[in-house]
Amino acid sequence: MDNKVPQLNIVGFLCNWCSYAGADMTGLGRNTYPSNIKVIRIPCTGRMDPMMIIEAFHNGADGVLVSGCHPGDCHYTEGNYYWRRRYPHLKSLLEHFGIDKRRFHASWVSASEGKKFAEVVKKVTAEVKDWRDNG
Amino acid sequence: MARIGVFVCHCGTNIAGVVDVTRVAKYAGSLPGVKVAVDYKFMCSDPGQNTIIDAIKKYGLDRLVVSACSPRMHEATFRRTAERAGINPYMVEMANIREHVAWVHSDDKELATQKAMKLMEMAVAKVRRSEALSKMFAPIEKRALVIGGGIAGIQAALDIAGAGYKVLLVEKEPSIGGRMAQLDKTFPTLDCSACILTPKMVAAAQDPNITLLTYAEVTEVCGFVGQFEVKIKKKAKSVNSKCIGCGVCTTKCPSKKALSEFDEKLAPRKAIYTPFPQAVPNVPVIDRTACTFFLTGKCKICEKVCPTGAIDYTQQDEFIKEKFGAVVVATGFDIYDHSNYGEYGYGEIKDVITGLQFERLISSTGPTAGHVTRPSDHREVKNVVFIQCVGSRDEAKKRPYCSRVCCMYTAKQAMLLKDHYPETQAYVFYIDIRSAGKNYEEFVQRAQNEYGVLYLRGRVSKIYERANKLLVKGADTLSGAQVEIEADLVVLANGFEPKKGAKEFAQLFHMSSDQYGFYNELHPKLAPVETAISGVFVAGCCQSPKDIPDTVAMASATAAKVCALFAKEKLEVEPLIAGVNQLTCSGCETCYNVCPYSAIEMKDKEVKRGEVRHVAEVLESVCKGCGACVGACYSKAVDLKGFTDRQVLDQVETATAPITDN
Amino acid sequence: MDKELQDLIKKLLTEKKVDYAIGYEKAYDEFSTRPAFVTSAEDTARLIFNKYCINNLGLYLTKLKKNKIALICKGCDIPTVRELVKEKQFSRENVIVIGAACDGVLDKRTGKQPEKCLNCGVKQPKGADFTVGTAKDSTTARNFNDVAEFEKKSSKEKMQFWDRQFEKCIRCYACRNVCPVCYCPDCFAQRSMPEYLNKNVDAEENKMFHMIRMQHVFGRCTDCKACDTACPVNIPLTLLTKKLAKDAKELFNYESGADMDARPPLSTYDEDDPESGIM
Amino acid sequence: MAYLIIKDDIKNLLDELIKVKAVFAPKKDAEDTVLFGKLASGAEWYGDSLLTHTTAKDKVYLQSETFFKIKKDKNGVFLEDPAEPAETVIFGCRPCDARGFDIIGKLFNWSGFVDEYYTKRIQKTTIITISCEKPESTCFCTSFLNGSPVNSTGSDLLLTPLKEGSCLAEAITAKGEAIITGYSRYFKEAGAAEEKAKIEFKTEAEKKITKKLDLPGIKQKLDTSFDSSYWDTAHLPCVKCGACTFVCPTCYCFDITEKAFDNINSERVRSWDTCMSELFTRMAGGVNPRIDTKKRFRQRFMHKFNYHVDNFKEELCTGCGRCIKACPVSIDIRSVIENV
Repeated sequence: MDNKVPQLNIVGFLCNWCSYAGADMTGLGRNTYPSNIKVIRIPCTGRMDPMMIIEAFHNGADGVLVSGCHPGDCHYTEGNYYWRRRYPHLKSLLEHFGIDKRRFHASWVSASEGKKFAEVVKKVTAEVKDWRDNG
Repeated sequence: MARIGVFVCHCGTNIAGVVDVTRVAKYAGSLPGVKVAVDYKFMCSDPGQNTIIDAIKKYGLDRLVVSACSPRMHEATFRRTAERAGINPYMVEMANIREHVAWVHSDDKELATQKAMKLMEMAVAKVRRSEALSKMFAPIEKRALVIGGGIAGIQAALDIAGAGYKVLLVEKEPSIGGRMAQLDKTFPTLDCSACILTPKMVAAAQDPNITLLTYAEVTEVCGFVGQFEVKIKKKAKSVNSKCIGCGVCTTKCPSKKALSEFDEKLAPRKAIYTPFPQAVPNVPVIDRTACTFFLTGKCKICEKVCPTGAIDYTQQDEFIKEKFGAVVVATGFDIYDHSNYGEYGYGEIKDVITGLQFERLISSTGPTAGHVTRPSDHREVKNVVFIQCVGSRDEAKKRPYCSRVCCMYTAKQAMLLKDHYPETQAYVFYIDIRSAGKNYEEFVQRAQNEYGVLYLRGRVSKIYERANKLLVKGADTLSGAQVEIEADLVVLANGFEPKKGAKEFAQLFHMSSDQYGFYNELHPKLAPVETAISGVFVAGCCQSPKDIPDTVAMASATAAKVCALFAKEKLEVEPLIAGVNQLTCSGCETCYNVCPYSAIEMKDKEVKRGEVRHVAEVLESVCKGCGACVGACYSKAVDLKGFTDRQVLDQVETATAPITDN
Repeated sequence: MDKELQDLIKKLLTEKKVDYAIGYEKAYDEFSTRPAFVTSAEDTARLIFNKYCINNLGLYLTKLKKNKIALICKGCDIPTVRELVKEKQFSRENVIVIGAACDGVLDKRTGKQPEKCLNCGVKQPKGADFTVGTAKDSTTARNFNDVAEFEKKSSKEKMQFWDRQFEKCIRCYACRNVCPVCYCPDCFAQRSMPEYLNKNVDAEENKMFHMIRMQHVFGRCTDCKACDTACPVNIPLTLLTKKLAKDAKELFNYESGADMDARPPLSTYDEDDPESGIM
Repeated sequence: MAYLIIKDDIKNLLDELIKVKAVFAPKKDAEDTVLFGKLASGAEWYGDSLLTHTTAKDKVYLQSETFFKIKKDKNGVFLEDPAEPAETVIFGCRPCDARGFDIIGKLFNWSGFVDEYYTKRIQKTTIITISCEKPESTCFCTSFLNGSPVNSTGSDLLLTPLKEGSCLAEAITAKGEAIITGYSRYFKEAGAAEEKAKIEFKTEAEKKITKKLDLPGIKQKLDTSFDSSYWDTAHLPCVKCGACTFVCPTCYCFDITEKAFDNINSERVRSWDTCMSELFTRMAGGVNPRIDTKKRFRQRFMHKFNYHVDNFKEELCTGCGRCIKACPVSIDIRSVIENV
């Protein structure tokens, strides 16, 4: 997709050990992706308090992405397993409140998956754009 | 009121080539609390850091934002800079405008600049809420665990032990030695592998600081740098410590069903066996899946012949749990299994063998005592075809990487063949010759020029079995001709792949591995032996394919890292840990339930005068700062230093607000 | 039935088995009741139980933590007790659960039976220490049809629906304060460092309060409807609490307050949990 | 001078008022909640309920009122006043609600201090009240001095429904007068018969209110019962939510906070607060004189029927009974103070 999607605000929460490093790897590999995502570094997806995501939407974020280590690879052993439970629950609850499914995403990106990170961001941006453009 | 300094790095043209850094700095200067904002060519350089230090003094700054590369790269650098200028090191935030902006948004400089401004602004928002944190220290168990008894593990163990620290060397097989013990000669010197390895094996066994644990596996790991707690399974050898290694049991054992792992299944081995004559320790083990007694309940010949009564059929697997301060992972590699190469006969043609099998065939300690004969009919060979890049540089087989040693070992094997049998002819099918290394290219040239090895640039399309011969069809792309060679033996240069179970093993330590299963180093250039897990180091081919000198160098490097760690009195640990506000804690035990480190304790405590409540408390020395408790606490009583709710919320708020750039 | 109840409580108080008995008494007219706190045997005469006893008295357990309590519970209130014991808010030994057989209650605002009473499997209370009276359970099982129906709406329609509801909300926090599992000593909604929620009352801020509250009680809310009936402006909070119950069941096969041994869904995990569309 | 307006004309009058003013009147929604909402047409007015779920208080004394907007940048701090309030009509509130405006109006203009936000709004607001035909079991307005289903205190125009399908319209203030003169085609002069009918209406309606409190007696009791053990048990059922105070026509307590939108823009906002909340009296540093739930519970009754009487010679209550209905645990303000 086109990397230029103006006026679309996506907040990305990336775990320090895998996904943040993976996003660094995207840079090292010079893979491009849309610039709408603003990354907030967190230690682990286990730190991800659903409140922060609700706050992000409340503050006007169009989309939110949370990305962590693949299951089994968590630097802290279990954090991403807890996140893997919070995510479907939160997604379902947000949708119930009218926050469209296309606006909230999660992914596993390891420290070596620079290309995957770019793909994930492209997909998330496209989904959020689809929501905004087509309702 | 915060006094923030913002420092925007050009990183040469890395950032400045895409991002309008002066605009970022100008915007930074307009933000509340920012007292100074400057841009500079290389912030991490000495003059760059001095710019920061000067600004701290001149403007009385108490917190910094450095807009530059990834915090994973230079956060530590700028924290030290802050410390040198008298600021608490945790009052530093980085805005990653290189990896996360310049390098990925080079297609639109305006959007990239806007994003850089935003990320900088978010870092300013975060640092505004930063709190001074003091360093914490943890004890170090000055004992190293080396996993894998190949040349990498042996070298690492010897070096660490040499510095005076205790080492436990764990090996899965009954003997240490690893892959190198299987090799005949080594390139480019053609010296005997065993001759240079065996003394090291013996040295390891005799070093008072090294404890060998063979036939053992690591099954569980918890803890962290300085304090790893490792559970190790000592597999039942069925032979106890009375064994003197006389070898009578092995000689008398009637079972011949099992195939020798050491000889790459080219020969049978006994059910009670030592993998090879020079094994260290020289103590046999009983393979219970092959032993007649264990299979039928009858036999016990070994017990009868043992002069010291060392045979113990009742031995059980035993688990031990020990503490270590650091771990060297040197678990080695497997060679690529060519059974899914249709053109090479799916691994079903007996006389198409692997490079490692060839090593055993030509080794004087091998099953044929060094006579290169065909596995199928034991005939001597005349024409031998070597095929390179089997399971290497092959996108279709999902092995696109180069295994780095196959070009060299093929040349070596072709030369050895010629040395042993001057009348033979060796052909080598290759893609490219990769012979970077001291005396490597000369070595390959010798193979071609002095030994008359015929190098054909191209791939083999098919191997047929015909009239006791192997018909090798391939292309010589240099001459453009199709070639057909009638060979007696085909030797494949199988590439390296991660040890079977490598990924599962990585999960024990929560190390990350790449898509193939090779373990990831912390940084490909600047931290090649460290892993993302502090205190865990990698050496040898478990990290990527490499030759013996590189492996040994890497092993010694891990030893240096371990020694540097152990040389410290105490370990400095990040104070980025959780803390409970007991006034707001509801005592529901959710945090206690989710903590992966059992770092939360529940207590009945007087939180207010006269009010005793059941509340949580963080054990500071145990907490690793993952924040699982913070994510789960609905009373909002737990917070994580360095990633507080206030900081994250302000980052979120800033991320979603428009840029007010004018 | 009132007599039986009064006698039982009289006995418990006289024998000093409990410090407090929490039940119901008549409120301002014959259609209303309110919680009654009885400490002496002589005082038990005011205790009643009828179809207007809509409050979930489990709420008071966290407020009288140090006492021994006899608590009058409808069948649908008992999961609350279990949940609070599970969350270490009250020790089970300190509460005597008196189950009151119930034929369904009436919402004082509408005069009708709430939906939960129509498909009630615990009219005859289950898991009480003592039970008073008898009642026949509904023949129809509890279902999530109304939530499923709402889920069919588009996200835009859902948002419009809730925007209209939270436009009404006056943030009196009655929903939170009657919620038995909203026992936090200092609710996020009233914090100032950081300020999770602004004190400013507007539809957006109100909505966020409810979203976060719903998230916080997920896997803990027993869908007792206390918040729904407490709302002074009739916001259908049941649509939310029932959604939580539905998700807990469908995503994690969990029912709050049902099984003392099951770990709350967000405080545990399974290595084989589904990926739920995580990229 | 009294007038008559035909009930059917009320909708027409509303339609005309909407054209020039913001008109708020009871509206019923899908959940059967009746609240004062801004009318788009006279037909939206729902006149069949006695009391709306919340009062019209929030149309004058906003639940969240922006005092000013703040912009802070390198050049300094800049304040911006909020928009001027619009001309407003509150239509269809009850005498008890209207009397609430009178009570809190005195507070917001107490001993020389003028709260400009409240004052500006009330000056631009015309309150049209409808007398209560069918008081409910929770009503107790007649306990108060002047309290009655036809009381006009706080109203600008009082409508009293009479039997013949018309309402008696009495202008109480010049603002009320202006409605009658401005829309005179809907009003015709009333005669003595109608005046008499209103008295009958009053007698009938007041008869329905059975609960009458001895307020002077209660005040006396409260004076000496601050430390009474009564409060130890009386507060137990109370869950300390703010429903009672937020639906009350006279509760006026507030909190002033700043709402930050980003690093540059913020607003100073006054929002209703409630004495039931622990936060209400929490001070910087965490000290809280009313940390006990008992003290908070006591405060509400003491304030309404004791302290306020000391200061203003009237109770901070109009007897609308909304707090009784809104209370999730059905606490009855009347019995609480009677039983002290």
